[in-house]
Amino acid sequence: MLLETRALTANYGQFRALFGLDISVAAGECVAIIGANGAGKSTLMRSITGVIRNEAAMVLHRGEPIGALSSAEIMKRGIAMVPEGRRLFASLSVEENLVIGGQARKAPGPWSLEAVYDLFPILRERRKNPGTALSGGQQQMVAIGRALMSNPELLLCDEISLGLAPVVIRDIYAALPKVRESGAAMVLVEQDIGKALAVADRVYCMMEGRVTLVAKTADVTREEIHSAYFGVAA
Amino acid sequence: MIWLDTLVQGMLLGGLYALFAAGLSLVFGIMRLVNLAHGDLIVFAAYLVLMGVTLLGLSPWVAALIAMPVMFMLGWLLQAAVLNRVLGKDILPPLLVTFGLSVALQNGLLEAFSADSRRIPAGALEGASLDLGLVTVGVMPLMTFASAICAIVALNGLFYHTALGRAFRATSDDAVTAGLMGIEPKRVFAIATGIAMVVVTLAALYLGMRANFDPSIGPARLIYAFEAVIIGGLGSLWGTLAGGIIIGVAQTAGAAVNPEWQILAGHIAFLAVMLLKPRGLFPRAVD
Amino acid sequence: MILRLENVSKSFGALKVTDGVTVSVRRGEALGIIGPNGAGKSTLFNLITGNLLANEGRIELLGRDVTRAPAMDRVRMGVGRSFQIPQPFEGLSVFENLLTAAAFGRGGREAEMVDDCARILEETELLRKANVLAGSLSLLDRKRLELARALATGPELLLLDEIAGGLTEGECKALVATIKAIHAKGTTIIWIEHVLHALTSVVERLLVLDFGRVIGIGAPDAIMVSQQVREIYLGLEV
Amino acid sequence: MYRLTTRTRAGTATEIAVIVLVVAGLALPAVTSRGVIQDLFFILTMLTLAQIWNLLAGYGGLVSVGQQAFVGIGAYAMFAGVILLGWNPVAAILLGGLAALALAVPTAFFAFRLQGAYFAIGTWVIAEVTRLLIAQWKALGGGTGTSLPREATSNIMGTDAIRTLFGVREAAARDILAYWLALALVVAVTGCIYWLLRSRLGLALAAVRDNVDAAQAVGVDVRRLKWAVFLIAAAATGLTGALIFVQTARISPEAAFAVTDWTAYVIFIVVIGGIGTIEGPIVGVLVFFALRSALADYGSWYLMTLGLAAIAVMLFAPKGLWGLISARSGLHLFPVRRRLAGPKIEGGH
Repeated sequence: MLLETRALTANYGQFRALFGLDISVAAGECVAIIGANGAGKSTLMRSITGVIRNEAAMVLHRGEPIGALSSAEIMKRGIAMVPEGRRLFASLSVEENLVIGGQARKAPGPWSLEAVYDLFPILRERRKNPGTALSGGQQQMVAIGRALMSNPELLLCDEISLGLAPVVIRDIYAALPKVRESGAAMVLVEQDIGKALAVADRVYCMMEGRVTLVAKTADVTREEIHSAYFGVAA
Repeated sequence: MIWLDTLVQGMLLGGLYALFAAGLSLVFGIMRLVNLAHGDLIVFAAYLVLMGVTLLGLSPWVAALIAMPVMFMLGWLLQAAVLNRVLGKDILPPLLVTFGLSVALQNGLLEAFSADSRRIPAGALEGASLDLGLVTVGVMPLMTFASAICAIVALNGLFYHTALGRAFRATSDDAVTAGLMGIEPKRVFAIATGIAMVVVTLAALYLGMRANFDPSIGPARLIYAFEAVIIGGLGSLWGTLAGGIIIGVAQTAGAAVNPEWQILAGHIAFLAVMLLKPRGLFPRAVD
Repeated sequence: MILRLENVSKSFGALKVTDGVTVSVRRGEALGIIGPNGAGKSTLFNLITGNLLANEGRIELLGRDVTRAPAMDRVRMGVGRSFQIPQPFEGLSVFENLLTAAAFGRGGREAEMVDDCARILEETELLRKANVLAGSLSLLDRKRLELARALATGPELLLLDEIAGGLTEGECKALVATIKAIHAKGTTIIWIEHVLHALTSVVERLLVLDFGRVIGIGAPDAIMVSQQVREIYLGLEV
Repeated sequence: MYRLTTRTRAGTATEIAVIVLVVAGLALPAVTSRGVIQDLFFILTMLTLAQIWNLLAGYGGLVSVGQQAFVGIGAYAMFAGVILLGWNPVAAILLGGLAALALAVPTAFFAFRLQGAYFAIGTWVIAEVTRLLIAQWKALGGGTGTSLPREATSNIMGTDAIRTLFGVREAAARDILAYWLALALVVAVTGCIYWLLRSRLGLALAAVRDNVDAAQAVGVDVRRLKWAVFLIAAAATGLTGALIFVQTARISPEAAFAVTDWTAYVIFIVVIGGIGTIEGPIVGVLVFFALRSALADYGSWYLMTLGLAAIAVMLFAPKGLWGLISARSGLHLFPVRRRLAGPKIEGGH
């Protein structure tokens, strides 16, 4: 298994946000994690990437415990993240934002500055702009490109459609199949269920810090999702 | 033409203050660390250079060159072993730790070197001057100013055109996201403090060659440096130079009116800028 | 009308997070607000409480224009709020948290507030833990404390921000019962919540917010089956 | 049915102990040497400054490094009262408090515009400006300073009575008087802070310290609170400064506005002892004095040790020595916690 969590718990002080999560992602697989605000999806992402540190054995990368490592160490193992809210570096230009994504991990692979510009041509035109001067959709493209620059084995995308207009979301999702073709496994954390299910192989639904549904996207029904998502029958 | 002379001398003095402040500006800009020991570290470096000159018989320039890597290591260690552990949202722990370091350094130097005034011998450069027609300027102040410009150009080059500089800026913007890019913020901070100590050594060289120094003068130098950094705005090195020049010109102008008003005029200029622009002249857009 | 928002807008730079919101709330009513993450729900609360000031529009509280009034004044006029992420005064005990809210929210002397605080603690099932440090409370108790502290300010209008999120089903039920009891005594409630089954069991009207705009308001049953809500939440084309 | 109480056994014991200590302290000059009285004067005034800074930073979140401004202005105002107005030095101490209060208004107006580190540096610069302006005041000795005139020091109210009471010389009598005043001041300042923390203001301070947003949401006026704390602290610091220089009877801008003496050491005392508690500064000042006594023969080593001790405490025991003690023992000598007593409460009877 490329990535696994085993009985993963997370707390903010006394506040318990995750209650023993078991989630797995195989190499090359695309997994969607859906759930309402406050379900614990972002906390899960932060735990996997070392922003929140856990017990070592709670997160495994290719069977090795990584739960206690720092973000930087985890990233160097080939796990890249597109963080919620994009979080571009305001003092860096678009191009610098992209370059810094691949600066610490030099791994062979399909992604380079040129490849990212080919994926999102608009960024080539705006490459000298400060990252934060772009529109929300373009910023999201930079955030995705920045994560790809390290040629990750696993790409985590936290709420990439959040706060974007539907037409922009469509453009961004249109790029995801190309990312999958390059061989990276993906985890999509989403509130926009329809978009996520269209891309993913499997789906986890979370509610209030727990997994309420695990299924292959091909098999799952709308009613199952509705009840797992809201906690009430449709 | 007296006012022109005042202006030029003030700007040159500002160069010295900018040199004092450049390292502070770097550290403050990257990790918001208020280093109250910065002035004492300059004095410490001045003694280090002086020891190279008196004990090893080196020229001040060579002595400073040798002191630089030593100071880099000390800065790196200080950050890695002590300051990284107290950085956080609360400004009190780093403030207190650097205050403690300041007092310890001052008194340690006092024990080691006594309270006597010392000076780094600069040979023929001392008192040499250059006639530029309208004004006459000292060679030493001119070299100080040039060194300040060089230091700022070099730091800016590092900051804006290298991978390390990119990491500095990214960490300063958002340390958590920088971690997601494979950057260890604590390592970056240690390197930044190391580099700041190299600049401190350069500042110490001029401090020691231009005037007498003793273990107690650090805090006064620190306050000018802080004023320059704050006037300039967080994270702007050219702003720091501008801040240094404003303080320098204000001091020289104040002294021209009444010699006793020199220092006062500099502080008043700082207060005036803060009243008008509480975030400095060239603040960053995002903070 | 206890609260009236007229064409209220708020922008952060180019981003409009509240876009021409107009809504009135009757005294004694319970109104629920739903919408996806980033829809501007908490911003709307901050505009009502005065933690943020509106760029456009007008906010009336008890018939008085408070559009530009500071947060403190609105608390004293009777707006109590809970925070989405519980923000207790961690260094104070549960009782002291309430005492602070009572003493400053109503502007009275501490000694006069003791019985009131004790009553609120009893209602919110916190009485047993009155002298426990707030920092050591469990999530459920933190949520209860959010509610209790808001009540201690003596609100006529109570704003609840995702107070049921993160609780187990049993805990959630207990909290809902408490909120129902408070509502039954005549306190006006506006409640933002993602845990819909909790919300719909209390409120009389639901307001749906998306991209800062009101896209629906009405009876919960009607709103829940509406196509818009399904599209927004589930992205399913029905 | 329900009662609010702040009373604890330890608190009552402390109150009794304080009364006993104060009475003993008043009688002490009868049995000790002048050197001990001078040492005690030093300890008490440093403790007063430490309690005040603790109120400012530990409770009010106002990390000022410019408190020497108020020590200095208080001392100079006292000197002005004596030299220019012919006041008795003891009466002129009050002038010191007033002057510090007056200086605090523009200082707060300026410094409250600044945040965090800028606030700290801003207060320091204002202290420097005050020092440089005072150094221009030629009637009070300008940059070199001046001494209290002999006729003023020999005439301080009460010294004659003390001379006859204890049979000491005039200079010793002056030290005893200063010591008594310091004792009164430290009790008054600590008592006021204790009372403040047990009043509504104490709740507001704790609330703001824990969470500013939530404090505003329950109606606390954060701005007014900060002003109140800053002004109270300034006035008390001014009184202390004036008293310190009544005892030394000699003043200069460097001594009166010394950042190390009146701010750095004071901060060390508070932090080593434990910030945010009344007990902390008391423990801190004892450590400070013990270090000073133990290393007195080794010149500046004691200051170096003090600086390093402050660093060590911040790294390994950020809540200070008293923090360690009270975490182990649960002891609070100055309880400020309001407990609800009544039925159904855990531990409430």
